[in-house]
Amino acid sequence: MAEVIIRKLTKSFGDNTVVKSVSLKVEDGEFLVLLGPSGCGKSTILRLIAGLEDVTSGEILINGEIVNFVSPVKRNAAFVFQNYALYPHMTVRKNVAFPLETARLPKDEINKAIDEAARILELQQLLDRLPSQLSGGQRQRVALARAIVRKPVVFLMDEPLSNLDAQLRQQTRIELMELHQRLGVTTIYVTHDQIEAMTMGKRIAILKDGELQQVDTPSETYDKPANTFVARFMGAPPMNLIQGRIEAGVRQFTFNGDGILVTLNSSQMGLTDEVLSLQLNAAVCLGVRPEHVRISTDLSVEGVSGKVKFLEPTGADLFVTVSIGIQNVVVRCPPKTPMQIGSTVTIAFDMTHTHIFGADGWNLRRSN
Amino acid sequence: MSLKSEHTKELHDLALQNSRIRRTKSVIAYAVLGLFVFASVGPIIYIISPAFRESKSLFSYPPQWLPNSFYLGNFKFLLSETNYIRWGINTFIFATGVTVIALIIDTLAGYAFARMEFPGKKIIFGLVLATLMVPTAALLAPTYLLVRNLDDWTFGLIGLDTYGGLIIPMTVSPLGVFMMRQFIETLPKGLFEAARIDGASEWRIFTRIVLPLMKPAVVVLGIFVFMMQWANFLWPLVITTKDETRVLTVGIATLQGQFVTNWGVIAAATLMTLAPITLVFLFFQRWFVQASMAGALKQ
Amino acid sequence: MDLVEQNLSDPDWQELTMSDEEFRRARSRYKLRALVPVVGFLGPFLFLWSVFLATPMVWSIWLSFNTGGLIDEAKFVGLENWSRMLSNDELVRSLKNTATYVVIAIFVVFSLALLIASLLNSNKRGQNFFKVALYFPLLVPPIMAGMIFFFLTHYDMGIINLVLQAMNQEKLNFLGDNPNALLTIVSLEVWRGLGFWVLFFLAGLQSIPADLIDAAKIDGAGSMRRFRKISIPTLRPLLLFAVIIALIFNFQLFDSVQVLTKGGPVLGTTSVVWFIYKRLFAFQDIGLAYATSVGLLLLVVVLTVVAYGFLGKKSENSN
Amino acid sequence: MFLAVLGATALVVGACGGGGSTTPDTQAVVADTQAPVTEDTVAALPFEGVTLTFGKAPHGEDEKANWGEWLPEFEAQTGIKVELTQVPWDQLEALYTANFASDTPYDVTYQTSTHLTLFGERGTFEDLTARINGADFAGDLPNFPAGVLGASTYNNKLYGLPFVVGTTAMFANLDMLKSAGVEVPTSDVELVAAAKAIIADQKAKGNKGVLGFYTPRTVADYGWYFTLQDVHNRGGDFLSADGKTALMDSKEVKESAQFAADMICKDKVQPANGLYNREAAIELFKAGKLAFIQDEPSRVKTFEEAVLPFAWDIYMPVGHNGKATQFATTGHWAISAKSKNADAAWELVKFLSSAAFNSTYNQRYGFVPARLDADASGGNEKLARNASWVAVWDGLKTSPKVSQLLDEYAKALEAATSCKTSVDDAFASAQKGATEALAQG
Repeated sequence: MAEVIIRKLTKSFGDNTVVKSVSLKVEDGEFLVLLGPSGCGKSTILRLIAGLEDVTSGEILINGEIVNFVSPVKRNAAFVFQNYALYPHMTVRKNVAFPLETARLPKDEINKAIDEAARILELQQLLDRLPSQLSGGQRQRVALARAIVRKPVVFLMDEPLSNLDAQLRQQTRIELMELHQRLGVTTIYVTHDQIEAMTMGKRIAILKDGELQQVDTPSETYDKPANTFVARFMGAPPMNLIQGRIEAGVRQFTFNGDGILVTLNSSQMGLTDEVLSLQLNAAVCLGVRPEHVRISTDLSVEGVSGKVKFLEPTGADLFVTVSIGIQNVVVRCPPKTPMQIGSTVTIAFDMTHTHIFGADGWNLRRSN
Repeated sequence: MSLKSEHTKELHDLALQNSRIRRTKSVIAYAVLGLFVFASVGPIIYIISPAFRESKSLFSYPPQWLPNSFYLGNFKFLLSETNYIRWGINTFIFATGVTVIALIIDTLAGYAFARMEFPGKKIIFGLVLATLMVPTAALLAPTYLLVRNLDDWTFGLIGLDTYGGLIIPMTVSPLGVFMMRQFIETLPKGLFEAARIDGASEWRIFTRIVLPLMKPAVVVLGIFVFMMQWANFLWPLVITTKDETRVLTVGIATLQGQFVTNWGVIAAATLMTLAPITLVFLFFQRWFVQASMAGALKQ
Repeated sequence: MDLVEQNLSDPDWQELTMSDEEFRRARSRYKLRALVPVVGFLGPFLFLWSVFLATPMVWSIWLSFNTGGLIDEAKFVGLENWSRMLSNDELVRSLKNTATYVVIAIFVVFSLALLIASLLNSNKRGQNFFKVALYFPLLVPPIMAGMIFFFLTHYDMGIINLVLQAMNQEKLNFLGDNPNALLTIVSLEVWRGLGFWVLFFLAGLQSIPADLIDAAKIDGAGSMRRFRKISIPTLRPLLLFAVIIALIFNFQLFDSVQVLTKGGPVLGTTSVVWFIYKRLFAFQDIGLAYATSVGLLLLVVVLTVVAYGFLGKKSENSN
Repeated sequence: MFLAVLGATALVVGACGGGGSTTPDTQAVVADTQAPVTEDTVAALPFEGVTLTFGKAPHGEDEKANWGEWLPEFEAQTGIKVELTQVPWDQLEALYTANFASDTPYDVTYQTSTHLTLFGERGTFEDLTARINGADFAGDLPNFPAGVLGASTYNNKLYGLPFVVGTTAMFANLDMLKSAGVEVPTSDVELVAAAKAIIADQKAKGNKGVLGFYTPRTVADYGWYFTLQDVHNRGGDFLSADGKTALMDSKEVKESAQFAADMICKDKVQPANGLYNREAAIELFKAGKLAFIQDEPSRVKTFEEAVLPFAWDIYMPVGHNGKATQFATTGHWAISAKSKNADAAWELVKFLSSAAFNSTYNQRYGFVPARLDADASGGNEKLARNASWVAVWDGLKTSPKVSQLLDEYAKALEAATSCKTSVDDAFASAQKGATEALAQG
């Protein structure tokens, strides 16, 4: 079991820098998800930790030891590949045995380890098959077996579920988490799927263009996104982001976004007037999740009025897109809320869950 | 009801017509294929007759097709008056030696070019490929002198009239390295990384992962190299001086006198030379035919 | 620890412990260690290559600026050989012949090989027999293939002339007339090489995904059209490789010229390598021979690059 | 200039004749020299333990077997062990080039006049002038016609001791001549007339496809070897006497080529180039489908062994205006300059060029011995006649450029006899190529 720390990790391929000074600390036994759109450098970070790529600058520590220049096997990190990378000419048993044979363990020890791994992953019936004779889920379990059999201190998983169909993916997700609970091995898990991240991660590290955006628990990343990128990336549908300016009102600051005028209650928003005043007249975004917008067909209710543009029933919810001037705001309603396209409604924001993203895109809540 | 049966009949006719077209097509296809097989094998069959005739009656007038007697003199001559068997053994050792060594160094180098990172890789690979285009005849003399001078350096291992001298210079084939590299590049990158994570050294990755997977490509390259050396003439010619160290192609060439060619003997020698290689070929053809050349040669 | 804080401040754990200098040194040590297996894997080939291929080649480049140098001492003459090479009529003729040969041989071999490969691909019965039979001629060493062709092209006893005679047609002068002689040499090459390319293209055709063909069938494309619209574009990368290999090998046309025609009749079959061979050995004109040899190498390199640019680009477009 | 060439040629021919006249006395001398050598070997083998390497291209497929019988005699006499390497003709130059470039070339090699000086002038062969003038060769030297030695000498250096001289012979199918009622021709014009008459006669008798005359004119079949003597018969040469000027476009060269071309293109007494190579033509003659064939005298053996079903004989190839000379290459024994056993090599050369060995060798392969006291006929009347032609032998002189010049000549001859290129054009191009070759290096 080990703690993984990366410090100012940078990786360039020629002129192309794909990881930019990323620092991250993964606690011993933690399950951390690296999340980001494709090409954001999340897989590269994983490969850097594993030792499959060579670090341009920065440090990687496993269990307090700098492993930048240590061969992959000595880092004692297991890697689960997206396409499993099973050796096609070896049986399941041989595949699982390969790392142990490489380590020159005695035969009976190897057999014991294989048996145990097979038991954990329910592979007993499949040990003499070739990978080509297995289903996707089975291959995935073989890949896991090959990873755990070495008793590594860190699991590195690179989108291990992306080749499975939706149902199997959900099931395997649960199995993976059970496995983690059972073994308690520090795990870094790469995915581009935010649902996967939300459900699996103890913490999520969100990346964009090689830069770390936010490292937080799933609920924090959802409730308090660090910036507009995270705000839009987490949650479906994404957070409403309304562009506008902060103007000085009579007693309080107001947000003016092309017809959407919102009085900003800084204490409710967890901000101070000082912070807001710094952004006075700057182009900012007001962010609010669909579930934190109240909608009413009663036009006398205080708020901003707009027209219903789309209705998207998803079964559990009804998402209503309200257009106000050139801005659209998505609102989550209970499933059978009576709404008519084209009708005029009033919306109001729950200020305790409303965020202001400064001109640089970062959430003002985080700058204090 | 009647409408329906009419329709069925129509369909039936159409199917019949289709199958007739298909059959005609396949008859034509096999006829064409047969023609090409005839063109391929015919010339070799054509020299069976001269091999069993006395040279004197080869081009007699009017043309004589079948030998009037089953004349074995040409074969007897080859077996008793020449070192034919020895040439055959030498050819086999030569071609096998080159093949084995070439396969080893080509697969190793192919692996390095495909899966290893080192400074100057592109330049080195480019240079290696450029030497693929050098006319071999032009390098004959410089290579010969090199081998000659290597005699002292290698304690006679690589020198004139030695298997070392015959074999080693021919093992260098940029094409082989190119083919192996191409093949290894088609293998999923993850395999190599998984093996590295599993703690395998490059050598273990190579022997346990790469070699088993590239068996078809290795066989194809092996057959290719073997054929090339089996047919090689100029190099064994200059590097061997003694009759006992010669290979078949050279030995047979020395049978030709100035301006005089003993066609019967040449025909017999050609047949006898084809016999063992045909056996080797038939033995490996299952491999060869199964081996996915597309894999070996894929871009 | 406040997780938000991680990104905001620089807690102690984020401070690098290695100095730049230490990092650089450790990194270069690590990279150097990684080179050990490279040496092991590439070493044997690269060593033999530099001794037996690169060294003679560098030597031959040096000799192209000298006279003599093999049997006697080399004498530096600068660019004299190169200027002689450019003004040599026989070389011009050799180059023309070789180019003609290369174009015809590649065209004929590839067309026939593609035809046979697609026939075999759609007629699976007896496929192995045909493959073996077609591959057979490659087993015949060129020097013996030349002798076989002597039998075949004999004016009175050669099979083709006997057939022509039986059909009351005029017999052919295979090796004594132009362009017959060059075509005879092309046939020898086609005969020996066809099987190899059949197997090559067959493997390529078999690697075309079946659903692609099925889709075309459903769209109602005829077999000719399917071949043109699907097989050829899919085979294009393979074709590129084939053209380059064939270019390289065919430009080295030599064996059959030496066995069959000695460059005749009236320089009708003299090839560049035959030209080089004659200067090098029969005339001991070492400088001219090596200037030509290096020149040929450059030409083939250029052609390869051109072929790569041309076919390579097309294959990118088709994707 | 032209006169100078004529003069030089006359001189060489004269010298040849002079050499011929010394025949009778030399045989005795040879017998004398054999004795001391034998004594030496009895006392103590002088070269015990020495191994010589010996390279030679074969004149027949049985040659290797024959050497197995010939060499032990020499090995027993001298204690020298000889390792023979058979060099294929087609790749002889490549093999020799590589071999001579190394530090350990063959000690003794067989060299034709086309290669002797090509390699010799590059320092590969020992100059044998001193050796042949030494006491141990005093008895042999007079047997070598001065013309033959002269033709083998370049810049006063003799890189190889002449062994055989090449000649060509015209074989005639006497039955055909008789049937057509023509005499054996004695000049080129008569040859064409006789060939035409025979073709007409055979055609009239229902024998279609009979051909009049054949000799190689192509590069592949060494056409120059069979054509150059006609240039000499006309008093010309393709190279000036001093070896410095190409005469490819000279009147004699072109006239002789025109004659050769006319036989194929105009008179149609010879089949077009390429229809029959040499071997095929020999078979035609054997089958009684060819009236005259000009080839090497070694074919006497071939024809005698085949027992031809008609009367035939050999004649000197006919020349312009009835003039007849022999003009071809010479075969030599050469010693490598780098040989570590030059003295032993010289012993081998002496053995190989001895009258006894020369007789043995040529009774098998039918060449004309380069020494007059050797008997290559072995009682064969036809071969004896052939051997006598050495008196009018006017051989190809050796020169470092000779193979390149012959290549130019041969290409032009092939072009001219292709019936598609004019003689003038063909030889203008040859002259250009030859002049360039001579100017170079």
